Amino acid sequence: MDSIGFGAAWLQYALGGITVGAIYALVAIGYNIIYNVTEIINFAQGEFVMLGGLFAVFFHETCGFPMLPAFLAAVAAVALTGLILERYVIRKARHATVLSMIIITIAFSILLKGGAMLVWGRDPYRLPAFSGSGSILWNGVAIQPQALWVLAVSGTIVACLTIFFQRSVYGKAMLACADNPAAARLVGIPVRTMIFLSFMLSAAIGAAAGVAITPITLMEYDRGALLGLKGFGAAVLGGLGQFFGALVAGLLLGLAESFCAGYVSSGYKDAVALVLLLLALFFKPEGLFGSKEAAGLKRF
Amino acid sequence: MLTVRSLHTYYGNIHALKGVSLHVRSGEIVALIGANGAGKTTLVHSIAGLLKPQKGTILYKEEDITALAPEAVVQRGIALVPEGRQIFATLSVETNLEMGAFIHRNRRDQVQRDMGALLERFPILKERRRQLAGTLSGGEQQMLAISRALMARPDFLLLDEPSMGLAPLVIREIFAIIQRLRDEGRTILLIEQNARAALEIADRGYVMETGKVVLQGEGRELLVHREVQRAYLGKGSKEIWDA
Amino acid sequence: MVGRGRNRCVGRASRVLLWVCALVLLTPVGVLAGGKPYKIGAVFSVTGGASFLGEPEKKTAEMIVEQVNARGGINGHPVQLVLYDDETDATKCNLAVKKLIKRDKVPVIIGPSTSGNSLAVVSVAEAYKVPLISCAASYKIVEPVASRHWVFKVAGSDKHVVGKMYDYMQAKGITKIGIMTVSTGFGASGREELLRLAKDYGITIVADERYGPKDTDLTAQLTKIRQSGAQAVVNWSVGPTAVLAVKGWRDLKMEGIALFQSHGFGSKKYLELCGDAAEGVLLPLARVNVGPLLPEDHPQKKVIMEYIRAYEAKYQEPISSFGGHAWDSMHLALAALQAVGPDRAKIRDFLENTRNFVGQHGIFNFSPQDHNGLSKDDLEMVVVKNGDWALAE
Amino acid sequence: MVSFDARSKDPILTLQDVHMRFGGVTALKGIHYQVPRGIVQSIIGPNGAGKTTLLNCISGVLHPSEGVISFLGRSVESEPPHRIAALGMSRTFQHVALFPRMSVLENVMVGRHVRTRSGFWAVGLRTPTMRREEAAIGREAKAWLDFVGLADAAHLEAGALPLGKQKILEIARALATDPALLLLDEPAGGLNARETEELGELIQRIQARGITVILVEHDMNLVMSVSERILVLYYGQPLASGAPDEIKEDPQVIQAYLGDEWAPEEGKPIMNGRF
Amino acid sequence: MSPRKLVPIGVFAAFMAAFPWIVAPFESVSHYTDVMVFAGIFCLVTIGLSLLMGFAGQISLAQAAFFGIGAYVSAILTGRFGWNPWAAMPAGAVVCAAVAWIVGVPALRLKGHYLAMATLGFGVIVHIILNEEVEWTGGPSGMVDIPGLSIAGTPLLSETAWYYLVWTFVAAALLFSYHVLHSRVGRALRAIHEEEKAAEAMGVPVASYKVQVFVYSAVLASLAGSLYTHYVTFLTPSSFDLMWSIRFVLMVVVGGMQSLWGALLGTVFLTFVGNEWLQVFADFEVLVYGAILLLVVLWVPQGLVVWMQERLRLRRAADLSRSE
Repeated sequence: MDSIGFGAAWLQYALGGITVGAIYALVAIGYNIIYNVTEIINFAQGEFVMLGGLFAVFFHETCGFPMLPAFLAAVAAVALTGLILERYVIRKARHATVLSMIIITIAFSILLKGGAMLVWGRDPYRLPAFSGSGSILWNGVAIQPQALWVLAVSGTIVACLTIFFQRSVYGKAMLACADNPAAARLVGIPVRTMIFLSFMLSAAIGAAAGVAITPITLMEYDRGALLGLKGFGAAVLGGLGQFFGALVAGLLLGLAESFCAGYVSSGYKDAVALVLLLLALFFKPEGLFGSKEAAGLKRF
Repeated sequence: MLTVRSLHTYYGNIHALKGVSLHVRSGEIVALIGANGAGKTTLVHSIAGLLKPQKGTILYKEEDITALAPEAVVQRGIALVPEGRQIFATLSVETNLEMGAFIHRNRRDQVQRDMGALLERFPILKERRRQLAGTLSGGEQQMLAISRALMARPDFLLLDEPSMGLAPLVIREIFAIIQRLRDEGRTILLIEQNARAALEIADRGYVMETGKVVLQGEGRELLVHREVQRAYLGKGSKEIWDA
Repeated sequence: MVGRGRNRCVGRASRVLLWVCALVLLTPVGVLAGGKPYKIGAVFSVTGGASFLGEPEKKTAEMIVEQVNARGGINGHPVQLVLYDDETDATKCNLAVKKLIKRDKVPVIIGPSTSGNSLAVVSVAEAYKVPLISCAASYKIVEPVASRHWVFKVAGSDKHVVGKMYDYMQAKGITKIGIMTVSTGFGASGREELLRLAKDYGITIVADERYGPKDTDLTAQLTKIRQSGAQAVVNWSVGPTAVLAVKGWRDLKMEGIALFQSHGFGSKKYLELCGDAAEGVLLPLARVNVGPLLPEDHPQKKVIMEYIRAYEAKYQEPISSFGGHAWDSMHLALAALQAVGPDRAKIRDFLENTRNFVGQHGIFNFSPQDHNGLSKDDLEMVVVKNGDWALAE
Repeated sequence: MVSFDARSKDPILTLQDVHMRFGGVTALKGIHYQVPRGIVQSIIGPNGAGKTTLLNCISGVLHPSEGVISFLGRSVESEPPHRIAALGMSRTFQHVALFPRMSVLENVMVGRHVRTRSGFWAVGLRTPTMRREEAAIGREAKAWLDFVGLADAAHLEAGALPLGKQKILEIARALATDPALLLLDEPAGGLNARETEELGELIQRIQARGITVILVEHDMNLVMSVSERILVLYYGQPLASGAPDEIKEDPQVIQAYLGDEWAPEEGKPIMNGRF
Repeated sequence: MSPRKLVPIGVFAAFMAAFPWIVAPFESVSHYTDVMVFAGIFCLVTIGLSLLMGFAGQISLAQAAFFGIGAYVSAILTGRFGWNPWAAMPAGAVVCAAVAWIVGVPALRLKGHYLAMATLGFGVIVHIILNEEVEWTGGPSGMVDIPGLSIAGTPLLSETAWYYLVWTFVAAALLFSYHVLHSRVGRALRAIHEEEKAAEAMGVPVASYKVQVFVYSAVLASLAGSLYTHYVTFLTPSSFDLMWSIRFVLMVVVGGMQSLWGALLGTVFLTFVGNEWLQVFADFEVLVYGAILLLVVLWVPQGLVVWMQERLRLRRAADLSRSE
């Protein structure tokens, strides 16, 4: 019998939780970008992740691209989907209520899912790991190199987005659109273009997440909904619109699930994450990192 | 400099402007007064491109800018300081100014220079340049809103209710700034509830009522006009306040 | 202005109406040509969560109908397959079966694909007295037989699969196992049998883990099992999680703990997806999956090889064991129709008395006490070797 | 701190040391005040002086950070708005807050809500009591529409009315709750001179029915013509209080509320950070 | 109700009453009675949801959970404890009401996306519990052999009998809801939707009303669940998952939120679209379904019923102006 200590198991759960959590965080960030610029929650975000994975499979396995070009091509293809969503759907419904927006994006996600089913069928697909297959066993803890890739991709994206939104003129302009669209137009910011870009950007990030996780989790046409749900949870828990909050909340959800599966009950792990989420909502409705100050300012 | 000819604009399904005509000459302050809902804000929004007029034309420096998007209007040198200030409350003071210069985003040096100059000019903003704009006081916010508009290097400023919600002493300073801006060569169209203050610094004034211009004249002239006094300066306000 | 506006509205309204009418009229898609065709009703989960079952089942059933009609039908009657997709939804399945019974008046129904959906229509088959040959595994579909007069099933019960597995463990001296099951009807039913039969075989279950069908990470469950001191781990799932279990098992370097999969892993696609990781995975499989490995004189060899050849030629993809269920149910229905004609009661009696019917999943021996007709002897213990199935010794 | 001895024998509303802070900003800095029953009390002051905040505190929309507000002898500073409404206080809003897609009549009928009882079961099952109540609601709502002169518009959508009529409708809706105290937040905002005059008459008719009115308003003509007492707020504090004639001549009020002159003097520093 | 409104309602009621006899002779649609039984069951859910969303303005993505709780309470009480189904049904409703109250009090303080997330989270938790509490619910394998309903000792077997039973429930729920809407309570709910702060200032206890209507919608969903249980006599948690909650919302929105008839029509329409009319598209069905939804929400955002009412009004107005 293996003598694997308590500590190793703990680490293993933590590692699993962080990997899954990083994925949730990436999905949550996708929600946040669009929310930041438009205050729309795009329920098709999960489908972007699914499409990212499947497009990468298409470019890598079917077209024979090497991994990096396949990655980029998949991201571009999904960004194009985001563009279509904004240009031909969202823009048509600019004055819709929160509820109709939710339903419009749900309907679009049904379309994407249906389309993916027709194109790729119902089987799961795999993608080789970015570097080296198999895993490293370290003190009884198995580390998948791909998990490190997922973390790296998440970290890079969060860092890039933070820099983008804090340093670049365009990033700040996007925030300005979210803060006060009318004033943004007045200072000459093309608000529509910014919205358009936000959809492409968030689709691209979703796609990047999809490509990064496919080597670990496989990908099939109906994977999007659950990822979208968990990502939405992370986005709300972190405070809508907060990138850092999304990262922390995503990791928290992932860890909560993993530890619950490890120490409490694997069947109830999703429920535990959701109960946490509900408690957070009931007692801190603006999310863990949604600042009350900013929320207060937003209303004026 | 700016000529508006029989402009008709709908706000939702309300016919808010019913054939408004006015003109502003280069280098003057023109005050636009009238009750709430008279269509003043609709008019400046139409000029700034936020609303699309149904009929009529807006000429700026001989160019038709009637159907232009707000971005394009700013590019041509018209900046609006909107009612209620509308600063980017969740962004810092500096970022607010930077956004004001969005159309000059490729001229970083110029933007930096302008921002430096403005911050020198408004020391209070310099002191708070890293604060979130929403945490500024009302007067500071108004200052920021005007500065932000100036970052676009406009020749023509539209000011919508700059004194709203401000204490009398602050109002006084804001109006001083407005005069200063005119003295520097900018043209200003000023909307004010505070008709008295506006007319006192204005070269000319227009009075609007239910979507139409009903009266126009020189600032001082309107100030003593009986109808204007009755409707906007308050009937017998003389008796009440100037006692 | 007003007039034109109105006309446009009316135009739009009437177009919508036309569409609605068209949809209503399109509903009955019955084939009315030819002699009097024998109808066979089918409900499979062609889309939705269990589409990996329904799709090969649909393809198989359609292929068989083509084959039979190409041979001139049965008793001079062409065979007509009336197939509905239940989208893996119990409500839709219930509706579809009633539609087959009431509108299409089929004498016999094959399907549904999943245990849940089958259970959702058992009462319908009983109420309307229509023979139903389910393609799903749960023993509840045909037990208690007293209230399952009209219901049969062709998929081996989980107790047979577990029995075969435990037999093998017993032979190998494995007494402590960890189990991990997916929280769907498939996994739940497997878990029930794993727990129920363990003590009969002297096996202790030291870890009992569950996970969702869309879970992306099973390392937590596997780690827990690794800690529990189990000698073997049994994973019971279908779909991506079956592959993730194998990958996780390999990543955690758990080769010292044998990995048993359920028969749900019985698809070549899973082997492809697992790559090298699946080497050494053990699972009980129906013979349809291992046709080429069977000795020439095995009674099932011929039907299995014919099926494999025809299917692979037609669809350019490997068969799956699920398609085999459709083959078995379809051929049972055909045999009944050939023998007694389209009479619901007679078909039922025929099915109940069918003996030694050689199918893809075994040799069926139905009886009034057994509406499944299979036993654990119809399974083979298989090990993954060089990316293919091999019989385990 | 200025504190006014405005005590009367029968105050309908008493404010004691009311403070309101938002984060770091103090909007109300210790207000002591009493409003006698039956009068029209105006509150004036520059924008940002805290008039609307005070109104929100009185009507329960906000709860003061400190202090006691008693209405008809009950302290209400921590009661939710709907309870305060039930006690007999009603209000209108600075920015019209009607139910725009409901009819004019229905808007007023909502006002009767607080004076009626039928619960979910009763209305669902249409009990006889509920039917009687509904009939009464309709009658009373129509009566109030008659009172304010909107009876002709009863079946129009409220959102389709012109602004002036919307303001009047808000008053009718507030009256339908049978208030003892009516709070009007800038009712003349956006009205033209004629409408403002009519509004003044309406306020007087409301007062004649024995309803106390608190009026927050910028239109001095209206304020001076209908008020019995005026409170001037300045930076969250009372600056002056008294009859219109006293207020008109109060030099402090003139100084704070209008300012004495507007033209800046040459050479005087203007960017001195006093914002 | 004015007589002018009563005529179309009378025609509609007569049509509904005759429906099984109208479709029976036509073989290709004879099973529509069965589809209508399910449509009716779903209508019970969506009528409550329409009150909650369309009138009180609160989003709920948890209706499938209440539908499920009603169904399982009925199933467990009758299947395990041998209760009479008619007694189990109100018991399920009481349980549902209690759960809705407990969840509703904190959840309904939230707004917009946060409320959507909270109700969604609750719905998913209920689904997980149904899946995991194998001893009580049978877990994912489901519960079998749940007793059917009988009236006065006669078991209810035929679809036609069920049709009348279910649609009687629907009619009662419609009438009850209609009465609620045209009363002080209904006006208060609409007022909350339109302008919450004004409603509160008019003395409407906003929080309490939101919870009341939430509980009401949960009770209707619970009754629907009980009927579903005894009709299908088999339960599996997958019939009560998030997708179903979303479907219920879609039914209400497609029909038109601002009208009870919208909930009715939307539900019947989508039940037929989902189960019948799109079968011909086979694999493309999902795509067509999504496209229909998208088109309806984009081009008829107010929903089919309200859209038709507006068309009719415009047409009448046009006719009037022409005749003048």
